[in-house]
Amino acid sequence: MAQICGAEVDEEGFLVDLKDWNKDICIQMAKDDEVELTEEHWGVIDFLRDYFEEYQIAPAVRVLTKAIAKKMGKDKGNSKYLYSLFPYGPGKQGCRFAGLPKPTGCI
Amino acid sequence: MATKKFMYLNRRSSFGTVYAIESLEVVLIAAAFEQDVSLAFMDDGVYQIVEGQNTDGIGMKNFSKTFHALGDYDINKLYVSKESLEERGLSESDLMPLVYEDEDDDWAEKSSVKVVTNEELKAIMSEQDVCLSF
Amino acid sequence: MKFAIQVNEGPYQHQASDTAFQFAKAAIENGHEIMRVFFYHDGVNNASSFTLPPQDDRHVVNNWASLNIKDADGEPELVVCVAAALRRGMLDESEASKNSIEGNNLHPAFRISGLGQLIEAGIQSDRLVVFGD
Amino acid sequence: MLHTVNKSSFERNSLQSCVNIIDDTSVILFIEDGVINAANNSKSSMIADLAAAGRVFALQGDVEARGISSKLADNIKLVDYAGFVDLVVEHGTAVSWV
Repeated sequence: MAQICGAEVDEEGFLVDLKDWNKDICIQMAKDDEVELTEEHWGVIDFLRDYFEEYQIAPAVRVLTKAIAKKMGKDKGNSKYLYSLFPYGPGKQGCRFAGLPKPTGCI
Repeated sequence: MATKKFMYLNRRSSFGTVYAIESLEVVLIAAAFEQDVSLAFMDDGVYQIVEGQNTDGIGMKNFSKTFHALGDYDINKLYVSKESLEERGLSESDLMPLVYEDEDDDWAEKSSVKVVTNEELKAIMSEQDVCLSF
Repeated sequence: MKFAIQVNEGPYQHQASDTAFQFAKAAIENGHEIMRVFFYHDGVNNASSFTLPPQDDRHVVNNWASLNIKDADGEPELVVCVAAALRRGMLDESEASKNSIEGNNLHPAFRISGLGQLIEAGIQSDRLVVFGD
Repeated sequence: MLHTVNKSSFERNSLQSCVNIIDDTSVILFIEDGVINAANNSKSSMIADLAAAGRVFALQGDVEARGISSKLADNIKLVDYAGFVDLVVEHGTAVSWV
Protein backbone atom coordinates (compact mmCIF):
# COMPACT_ATOMS: atom_id res chain seq x y z
CA MET A 1 0.00 0.00 0.00
CA ALA A 2 1.20 3.52 -0.78
CA GLN A 3 2.56 5.71 2.01
CA ILE A 4 2.81 9.44 2.60
CA CYS A 5 5.34 10.50 5.25
CA GLY A 6 5.16 7.00 6.69
CA ALA A 7 1.35 6.89 6.89
CA GLU A 8 -0.63 4.42 4.79
CA VAL A 9 -3.04 5.79 2.21
CA ASP A 10 -5.57 3.98 0.01
CA GLU A 11 -5.81 3.94 -3.79
CA GLU A 12 -7.47 7.34 -3.83
CA GLY A 13 -4.90 8.83 -1.47
CA PHE A 14 -7.07 8.96 1.67
CA LEU A 15 -5.47 8.09 5.00
CA VAL A 16 -6.18 4.52 6.07
CA ASP A 17 -5.97 5.47 9.75
CA LEU A 18 -7.31 8.97 10.34
CA LYS A 19 -5.28 9.21 13.57
CA ASP A 20 -2.07 9.32 11.47
CA TRP A 21 -2.88 12.84 10.23
CA ASN A 22 -0.37 15.65 10.76
CA LYS A 23 0.57 18.86 8.93
CA ASP A 24 3.51 17.30 7.13
CA ILE A 25 1.24 14.67 5.57
CA CYS A 26 -1.15 17.40 4.54
CA ILE A 27 1.66 19.44 2.95
CA GLN A 28 3.00 16.39 1.11
CA MET A 29 -0.48 15.48 -0.22
CA ALA A 30 -0.85 19.03 -1.53
CA LYS A 31 2.60 18.91 -3.14
CA ASP A 32 1.69 15.66 -4.91
CA ASP A 33 -1.43 17.43 -6.25
CA GLU A 34 0.62 20.50 -7.24
CA VAL A 35 -1.25 22.69 -4.80
CA GLU A 36 0.72 25.18 -2.76
CA LEU A 37 -0.90 25.55 0.62
CA THR A 38 -1.58 29.14 1.67
CA GLU A 39 -3.08 30.64 4.81
CA GLU A 40 -6.41 30.48 3.04
CA HIS A 41 -6.09 26.71 2.48
CA TRP A 42 -5.21 26.23 6.12
CA GLY A 43 -8.26 28.24 7.13
CA VAL A 44 -10.51 25.75 5.33
CA ILE A 45 -8.50 22.69 6.41
CA ASP A 46 -8.65 23.75 10.07
CA PHE A 47 -12.33 24.41 9.68
CA LEU A 48 -12.93 20.92 8.24
CA ARG A 49 -10.97 19.27 11.05
CA ASP A 50 -12.83 21.24 13.73
CA TYR A 51 -16.16 20.42 12.09
CA PHE A 52 -15.37 16.71 11.99
CA GLU A 53 -14.18 16.74 15.59
CA GLU A 54 -17.38 18.45 16.70
CA TYR A 55 -19.99 16.66 14.58
CA GLN A 56 -18.31 13.38 13.54
CA ILE A 57 -19.15 13.98 9.88
CA ALA A 58 -17.64 15.84 6.96
CA PRO A 59 -19.97 18.73 6.07
CA ALA A 60 -21.87 18.66 2.79
CA VAL A 61 -20.44 21.26 0.39
CA ARG A 62 -23.56 23.40 0.76
CA VAL A 63 -23.21 23.36 4.55
CA LEU A 64 -19.49 24.06 4.27
CA THR A 65 -19.97 27.14 2.08
CA LYS A 66 -22.60 28.51 4.45
CA ALA A 67 -20.39 27.96 7.49
CA ILE A 68 -17.31 29.44 5.80
CA ALA A 69 -19.35 32.51 4.82
CA LYS A 70 -20.31 32.97 8.44
CA LYS A 71 -16.81 32.47 9.77
CA MET A 72 -14.60 34.03 7.10
CA GLY A 73 -16.88 36.38 5.22
CA LYS A 74 -19.36 36.22 2.36
CA ASP A 75 -16.68 36.58 -0.36
CA LYS A 76 -15.25 33.25 0.74
CA GLY A 77 -18.48 31.39 1.40
CA ASN A 78 -19.07 30.16 -2.13
CA SER A 79 -18.06 27.12 -4.10
CA LYS A 80 -16.10 29.22 -6.62
CA TYR A 81 -13.70 30.29 -3.85
CA LEU A 82 -13.48 26.78 -2.41
CA TYR A 83 -12.81 25.25 -5.83
CA SER A 84 -10.10 27.85 -6.47
CA LEU A 85 -8.33 26.49 -3.39
CA PHE A 86 -9.12 22.83 -4.00
CA PRO A 87 -9.47 22.25 -7.75
CA TYR A 88 -10.67 18.66 -7.22
CA GLY A 89 -13.41 19.83 -4.90
CA PRO A 90 -13.54 20.88 -1.25
CA GLY A 91 -15.47 17.69 -0.45
CA LYS A 92 -13.02 15.28 -1.95
CA GLN A 93 -9.64 16.98 -2.09
CA GLY A 94 -10.16 19.24 0.93
CA CYS A 95 -11.31 16.35 3.11
CA ARG A 96 -8.38 14.22 1.95
CA PHE A 97 -5.85 16.92 2.86
CA ALA A 98 -7.61 17.47 6.19
CA GLY A 99 -7.53 13.79 7.09
CA LEU A 100 -11.29 13.28 7.04
CA PRO A 101 -12.95 10.05 5.88
CA LYS A 102 -13.46 9.45 2.19
CA PRO A 103 -16.97 10.56 1.16
CA THR A 104 -19.13 7.46 0.59
CA GLY A 105 -20.59 8.90 -2.59
CA CYS A 106 -24.05 8.70 -1.19
CA ILE A 107 -25.94 11.13 -3.41
CA MET B 1 -39.35 18.76 -8.00
CA ALA B 2 -42.48 18.32 -5.92
CA THR B 3 -42.15 18.75 -2.19
CA LYS B 4 -43.39 15.96 0.00
CA LYS B 5 -43.58 15.53 3.73
CA PHE B 6 -41.09 12.91 4.88
CA MET B 7 -41.16 11.53 8.40
CA TYR B 8 -38.30 9.50 9.83
CA LEU B 9 -39.65 7.29 12.59
CA ASN B 10 -36.92 6.32 15.07
CA ARG B 11 -37.86 3.76 17.71
CA ARG B 12 -34.55 2.13 18.61
CA SER B 13 -31.68 3.31 20.79
CA SER B 14 -28.30 4.22 19.35
CA PHE B 15 -25.81 1.38 19.52
CA GLY B 16 -27.54 -1.97 20.00
CA THR B 17 -28.38 -2.15 16.30
CA VAL B 18 -27.30 -0.26 13.20
CA TYR B 19 -30.69 1.36 12.60
CA ALA B 20 -30.09 4.65 14.42
CA ILE B 21 -26.87 5.61 12.64
CA GLU B 22 -28.07 4.43 9.25
CA SER B 23 -31.26 6.44 9.78
CA LEU B 24 -29.19 9.55 10.46
CA GLU B 25 -27.20 8.90 7.29
CA VAL B 26 -30.41 8.95 5.26
CA VAL B 27 -31.57 12.14 6.95
CA LEU B 28 -28.32 13.94 6.08
CA ILE B 29 -28.64 12.91 2.44
CA ALA B 30 -32.34 13.75 2.40
CA ALA B 31 -31.50 17.31 3.37
CA ALA B 32 -30.07 17.92 -0.11
CA PHE B 33 -33.44 17.11 -1.71
CA GLU B 34 -35.23 20.08 -0.15
CA GLN B 35 -38.22 18.12 1.06
CA ASP B 36 -40.21 18.82 4.20
CA VAL B 37 -38.35 16.62 6.69
CA SER B 38 -39.29 15.78 10.26
CA LEU B 39 -37.87 13.27 12.69
CA ALA B 40 -39.95 11.46 15.29
CA PHE B 41 -38.36 9.79 18.31
CA MET B 42 -40.57 7.26 20.06
CA ASP B 43 -40.07 4.29 22.35
CA ASP B 44 -36.34 3.57 22.88
CA GLY B 45 -35.61 5.97 20.00
CA VAL B 46 -35.68 8.82 22.55
CA TYR B 47 -32.32 7.53 23.83
CA GLN B 48 -30.73 8.57 20.52
CA ILE B 49 -30.76 12.23 21.57
CA VAL B 50 -30.11 11.91 25.30
CA GLU B 51 -27.30 14.18 26.53
CA GLY B 52 -23.99 12.72 27.71
CA GLN B 53 -23.49 9.67 25.47
CA ASN B 54 -19.89 8.42 25.61
CA THR B 55 -18.78 5.53 23.43
CA ASP B 56 -15.14 5.37 24.53
CA GLY B 57 -15.77 2.06 26.26
CA ILE B 58 -17.39 0.24 23.35
CA GLY B 59 -15.13 1.10 20.42
CA MET B 60 -17.97 2.58 18.36
CA LYS B 61 -18.34 6.02 16.81
CA ASN B 62 -20.22 8.54 18.96
CA PHE B 63 -22.61 9.74 16.28
CA SER B 64 -24.84 11.48 18.82
CA LYS B 65 -22.63 14.52 18.14
CA THR B 66 -23.87 14.53 14.56
CA PHE B 67 -27.39 15.49 15.69
CA HIS B 68 -25.94 18.93 16.52
CA ALA B 69 -25.18 19.41 12.80
CA LEU B 70 -28.80 18.91 11.71
CA GLY B 71 -29.59 22.61 12.13
CA ASP B 72 -26.93 23.47 9.53
CA TYR B 73 -28.65 21.03 7.20
CA ASP B 74 -31.98 22.86 7.67
CA ILE B 75 -33.47 19.92 9.53
CA ASN B 76 -35.13 21.45 12.53
CA LYS B 77 -38.28 19.49 13.28
CA LEU B 78 -37.39 16.85 15.84
CA TYR B 79 -40.49 15.53 17.62
CA VAL B 80 -39.98 13.54 20.80
CA SER B 81 -42.76 11.49 22.37
CA LYS B 82 -43.63 12.82 25.81
CA GLU B 83 -45.11 9.48 26.84
CA SER B 84 -42.02 7.57 25.73
CA LEU B 85 -39.80 9.94 27.74
CA GLU B 86 -41.96 9.61 30.85
CA GLU B 87 -42.13 5.81 30.66
CA ARG B 88 -38.33 5.80 30.73
CA GLY B 89 -38.00 8.25 33.61
CA LEU B 90 -36.67 10.95 31.29
CA SER B 91 -37.66 14.54 30.66
CA GLU B 92 -36.82 17.23 28.13
CA SER B 93 -33.90 18.38 30.28
CA ASP B 94 -32.18 15.01 29.73
CA LEU B 95 -32.04 15.65 25.97
CA MET B 96 -29.23 17.29 24.00
CA PRO B 97 -29.87 21.01 23.33
CA LEU B 98 -30.28 20.81 19.55
CA VAL B 99 -30.76 24.15 17.83
CA TYR B 100 -31.02 25.85 14.46
CA GLU B 101 -30.75 29.44 13.29
CA ASP B 102 -34.02 30.84 12.01
CA GLU B 103 -33.39 32.60 8.72
CA ASP B 104 -36.76 34.36 8.90
CA ASP B 105 -36.12 35.72 12.37
CA ASP B 106 -32.72 37.43 12.01
CA TRP B 107 -30.89 34.12 12.50
CA ALA B 108 -32.13 33.76 16.06
CA GLU B 109 -31.09 30.48 17.63
CA LYS B 110 -34.09 28.26 18.30
CA SER B 111 -34.63 24.77 19.64
CA SER B 112 -35.16 22.02 17.06
CA VAL B 113 -36.53 19.64 19.66
CA LYS B 114 -40.22 19.61 20.47
CA VAL B 115 -41.66 17.26 23.05
CA VAL B 116 -45.11 16.23 21.88
CA THR B 117 -47.94 14.12 23.30
CA ASN B 118 -49.31 11.09 21.49
CA GLU B 119 -52.29 13.24 20.45
CA GLU B 120 -49.99 15.83 18.85
CA LEU B 121 -47.85 13.16 17.22
CA LYS B 122 -50.99 11.56 15.80
CA ALA B 123 -51.84 14.82 14.04
CA ILE B 124 -48.29 15.34 12.76
CA MET B 125 -48.10 11.79 11.43
CA SER B 126 -51.44 12.08 9.66
CA GLU B 127 -50.01 14.83 7.46
CA GLN B 128 -47.04 12.80 6.16
CA ASP B 129 -46.66 11.61 2.58
CA VAL B 130 -43.79 9.21 3.22
CA CYS B 131 -42.83 7.50 6.46
CA LEU B 132 -39.42 5.82 6.70
CA SER B 133 -39.08 3.58 9.74
CA PHE B 134 -35.83 2.64 11.40
CA MET C 1 -50.07 2.91 -9.11
CA LYS C 2 -46.32 3.45 -8.74
CA PHE C 3 -44.78 1.73 -5.73
CA ALA C 4 -41.37 1.99 -4.13
CA ILE C 5 -40.18 -0.58 -1.61
CA GLN C 6 -37.47 -0.39 1.04
CA VAL C 7 -36.02 -3.66 2.36
CA ASN C 8 -34.02 -3.42 5.58
CA GLU C 9 -33.23 -7.04 6.41
CA GLY C 10 -31.09 -9.73 4.86
CA PRO C 11 -32.51 -12.94 3.43
CA TYR C 12 -33.08 -16.09 5.54
CA GLN C 13 -32.46 -14.33 8.88
CA HIS C 14 -35.74 -12.44 8.80
CA GLN C 15 -39.01 -12.78 6.90
CA ALA C 16 -38.97 -9.13 5.78
CA SER C 17 -37.40 -9.70 2.37
CA ASP C 18 -39.77 -12.62 1.65
CA THR C 19 -42.78 -10.47 2.52
CA ALA C 20 -41.41 -7.62 0.41
CA PHE C 21 -40.93 -9.99 -2.52
CA GLN C 22 -44.46 -11.41 -2.24
CA PHE C 23 -45.83 -7.88 -2.01
CA ALA C 24 -43.90 -6.75 -5.08
CA LYS C 25 -44.98 -9.81 -7.05
CA ALA C 26 -48.64 -9.30 -6.14
CA ALA C 27 -48.44 -5.61 -7.04
CA ILE C 28 -46.99 -6.36 -10.48
CA GLU C 29 -49.53 -9.15 -11.10
CA ASN C 30 -52.30 -6.69 -10.31
CA GLY C 31 -51.16 -4.13 -12.84
CA HIS C 32 -49.11 -1.83 -10.63
CA GLU C 33 -45.55 -0.67 -11.21
CA ILE C 34 -42.63 -1.24 -8.84
CA MET C 35 -40.45 1.73 -9.75
CA ARG C 36 -37.65 0.81 -7.38
CA VAL C 37 -36.73 -1.58 -4.58
CA PHE C 38 -34.11 -0.05 -2.31
CA PHE C 39 -32.02 -2.38 -0.13
CA TYR C 40 -30.64 -0.84 3.03
CA HIS C 41 -29.07 -2.03 6.32
CA ASP C 42 -28.55 -5.83 6.14
CA GLY C 43 -31.03 -5.76 3.25
CA VAL C 44 -28.03 -5.31 0.95
CA ASN C 45 -27.35 -9.03 1.40
CA ASN C 46 -30.38 -9.78 -0.76
CA ALA C 47 -28.14 -8.96 -3.73
CA SER C 48 -25.39 -11.52 -3.16
CA SER C 49 -24.66 -13.70 -6.17
CA PHE C 50 -22.82 -16.03 -3.78
CA THR C 51 -26.13 -17.10 -2.19
CA LEU C 52 -26.55 -20.88 -2.27
CA PRO C 53 -29.62 -22.08 -0.37
CA PRO C 54 -30.39 -25.81 -0.12
CA GLN C 55 -32.40 -27.05 -3.08
CA ASP C 56 -35.57 -27.53 -1.10
CA ASP C 57 -35.55 -23.89 0.12
CA ARG C 58 -36.63 -20.78 -1.77
CA HIS C 59 -33.91 -18.79 -3.50
CA VAL C 60 -34.50 -15.24 -2.28
CA VAL C 61 -31.92 -13.60 -4.54
CA ASN C 62 -33.20 -15.34 -7.67
CA ASN C 63 -36.75 -14.49 -6.61
CA TRP C 64 -35.87 -10.81 -6.71
CA ALA C 65 -34.09 -11.20 -10.04
CA SER C 66 -37.14 -12.97 -11.51
CA LEU C 67 -39.28 -9.85 -11.02
CA ASN C 68 -37.20 -8.15 -13.70
CA ILE C 69 -37.57 -4.70 -12.15
CA LYS C 70 -35.88 -2.22 -14.51
CA ASP C 71 -36.26 1.34 -15.68
CA ALA C 72 -37.14 2.40 -19.22
CA ASP C 73 -33.50 2.09 -20.29
CA GLY C 74 -33.21 -1.45 -18.97
CA GLU C 75 -31.17 -0.44 -15.90
CA PRO C 76 -31.92 -2.52 -12.80
CA GLU C 77 -34.16 -0.82 -10.27
CA LEU C 78 -33.17 -3.25 -7.53
CA VAL C 79 -30.87 -0.73 -5.87
CA VAL C 80 -28.36 -1.51 -3.13
CA CYS C 81 -27.15 1.33 -0.87
CA VAL C 82 -23.44 1.86 -1.46
CA ALA C 83 -22.50 2.85 2.09
CA ALA C 84 -24.43 -0.06 3.63
CA ALA C 85 -23.05 -2.46 0.99
CA LEU C 86 -19.38 -1.54 1.37
CA ARG C 87 -19.65 -1.88 5.16
CA ARG C 88 -20.96 -5.41 4.76
CA GLY C 89 -18.74 -6.70 1.97
CA MET C 90 -21.21 -6.45 -0.91
CA LEU C 91 -19.28 -5.23 -3.96
CA ASP C 92 -19.81 -4.86 -7.67
CA GLU C 93 -16.94 -4.97 -10.12
CA SER C 94 -16.25 -1.25 -10.03
CA GLU C 95 -16.26 -0.96 -6.21
CA ALA C 96 -14.05 -4.03 -5.95
CA SER C 97 -11.44 -2.69 -8.36
CA LYS C 98 -11.61 0.79 -6.85
CA ASN C 99 -10.73 -0.76 -3.50
CA SER C 100 -8.26 -3.32 -4.85
CA ILE C 101 -10.33 -6.27 -3.73
CA GLU C 102 -10.38 -9.45 -5.77
CA GLY C 103 -13.77 -10.81 -6.74
CA ASN C 104 -17.21 -9.26 -6.49
CA ASN C 105 -20.59 -10.56 -5.44
CA LEU C 106 -23.32 -8.26 -6.67
CA HIS C 107 -25.95 -10.17 -8.64
CA PRO C 108 -26.39 -8.59 -12.11
CA ALA C 109 -30.10 -7.95 -11.52
CA PHE C 110 -29.09 -5.36 -8.91
CA ARG C 111 -27.07 -2.15 -8.98
CA ILE C 112 -25.19 -0.22 -6.32
CA SER C 113 -26.04 3.43 -5.80
CA GLY C 114 -26.40 6.12 -3.17
CA LEU C 115 -29.00 6.87 -0.51
CA GLY C 116 -30.32 9.67 -2.70
CA GLN C 117 -32.03 6.93 -4.70
CA LEU C 118 -34.17 6.10 -1.68
CA ILE C 119 -35.26 9.70 -1.21
CA GLU C 120 -35.89 10.04 -4.94
CA ALA C 121 -38.04 6.89 -4.82
CA GLY C 122 -40.03 8.43 -1.97
CA ILE C 123 -40.58 11.58 -4.01
CA GLN C 124 -41.43 9.95 -7.33
CA SER C 125 -43.56 7.01 -6.22
CA ASP C 126 -47.20 7.14 -5.15
CA ARG C 127 -46.47 4.90 -2.16
CA LEU C 128 -43.32 3.83 -0.37
CA VAL C 129 -43.58 0.72 1.78
CA VAL C 130 -40.88 -0.28 4.30
CA PHE C 131 -40.15 -3.90 5.19
CA GLY C 132 -37.81 -4.50 8.10
CA ASP C 133 -37.13 -6.13 11.43
CA MET D 1 -52.93 5.58 6.56
CA LEU D 2 -52.07 1.92 6.64
CA HIS D 3 -50.10 0.80 9.68
CA THR D 4 -48.29 -2.52 9.35
CA VAL D 5 -47.22 -4.33 12.52
CA ASN D 6 -44.85 -7.27 12.20
CA LYS D 7 -44.10 -8.04 15.85
CA SER D 8 -45.95 -10.06 18.46
CA SER D 9 -46.99 -7.99 21.47
CA PHE D 10 -45.45 -10.72 23.61
CA GLU D 11 -42.09 -9.73 22.16
CA ARG D 12 -42.16 -6.00 21.46
CA ASN D 13 -44.36 -2.98 22.07
CA SER D 14 -44.83 -2.09 18.37
CA LEU D 15 -48.59 -2.67 18.43
CA GLN D 16 -49.07 -0.63 21.59
CA SER D 17 -47.08 2.27 20.11
CA CYS D 18 -49.11 2.05 16.92
CA VAL D 19 -52.44 1.95 18.74
CA ASN D 20 -51.37 4.95 20.84
CA ILE D 21 -51.12 7.24 17.84
CA ILE D 22 -53.38 5.75 15.18
CA ASP D 23 -55.92 8.28 13.93
CA ASP D 24 -59.64 7.70 13.40
CA THR D 25 -59.46 6.79 9.74
CA SER D 26 -56.39 4.54 9.62
CA VAL D 27 -56.28 0.76 9.57
CA ILE D 28 -53.83 -1.85 10.90
CA LEU D 29 -52.47 -4.83 8.99
CA PHE D 30 -50.67 -7.62 10.84
CA ILE D 31 -47.89 -9.31 8.89
CA GLU D 32 -45.13 -11.80 9.76
CA ASP D 33 -45.02 -12.36 13.56
CA GLY D 34 -47.48 -9.50 13.90
CA VAL D 35 -50.30 -11.94 13.11
CA ILE D 36 -49.86 -13.34 16.62
CA ASN D 37 -51.71 -10.18 17.65
CA ALA D 38 -54.66 -11.36 15.57
CA ALA D 39 -55.09 -14.50 17.69
CA ASN D 40 -57.48 -14.50 20.59
CA ASN D 41 -55.21 -14.09 23.62
CA SER D 42 -54.57 -12.05 26.76
CA LYS D 43 -53.60 -9.00 24.69
CA SER D 44 -56.63 -9.01 22.38
CA SER D 45 -58.33 -6.16 24.22
CA MET D 46 -55.73 -3.79 22.71
CA ILE D 47 -57.35 -4.07 19.32
CA ALA D 48 -60.93 -5.16 20.13
CA ASP D 49 -62.51 -1.77 19.39
CA LEU D 50 -60.53 -1.22 16.20
CA ALA D 51 -61.40 -4.71 15.02
CA ALA D 52 -65.09 -4.16 15.80
CA ALA D 53 -64.90 -1.07 13.58
CA GLY D 54 -63.55 -3.24 10.75
CA ARG D 55 -60.13 -1.63 10.84
CA VAL D 56 -57.91 -4.63 11.64
CA PHE D 57 -56.52 -6.92 8.95
CA ALA D 58 -54.13 -9.88 9.02
CA LEU D 59 -52.13 -11.44 6.22
CA GLN D 60 -53.68 -14.84 5.57
CA GLY D 61 -50.47 -16.63 4.57
CA ASP D 62 -48.78 -15.59 7.82
CA VAL D 63 -51.83 -16.59 9.89
CA GLU D 64 -51.97 -20.05 8.30
CA ALA D 65 -48.21 -20.54 8.52
CA ARG D 66 -48.41 -20.02 12.28
CA GLY D 67 -51.33 -22.41 12.76
CA ILE D 68 -53.69 -19.85 14.24
CA SER D 69 -56.46 -19.75 11.61
CA SER D 70 -58.96 -21.31 14.01
CA LYS D 71 -57.90 -19.14 16.93
CA LEU D 72 -58.46 -15.65 15.56
CA ALA D 73 -59.92 -12.88 17.70
CA ASP D 74 -63.31 -11.45 16.69
CA ASN D 75 -63.70 -9.25 13.60
CA ILE D 76 -60.23 -9.76 12.14
CA LYS D 77 -60.30 -9.51 8.35
CA LEU D 78 -57.96 -11.74 6.38
CA VAL D 79 -56.24 -10.56 3.20
CA ASP D 80 -53.78 -12.15 0.77
CA TYR D 81 -50.78 -10.30 -0.71
CA ALA D 82 -52.99 -8.76 -3.41
CA GLY D 83 -55.25 -7.55 -0.59
CA PHE D 84 -52.19 -6.06 1.12
CA VAL D 85 -51.43 -4.16 -2.09
CA ASP D 86 -55.05 -2.93 -2.24
CA LEU D 87 -54.84 -1.69 1.36
CA VAL D 88 -51.73 0.34 0.54
CA VAL D 89 -53.45 1.81 -2.52
CA GLU D 90 -56.62 2.62 -0.62
CA HIS D 91 -55.18 4.04 2.60
CA GLY D 92 -52.36 6.29 1.43
CA THR D 93 -49.16 6.64 3.41
CA ALA D 94 -47.88 3.33 4.75
CA VAL D 95 -46.32 3.35 8.22
CA SER D 96 -44.27 0.31 9.20
CA TRP D 97 -43.92 -0.34 12.91
CA VAL D 98 -40.70 -2.27 12.41
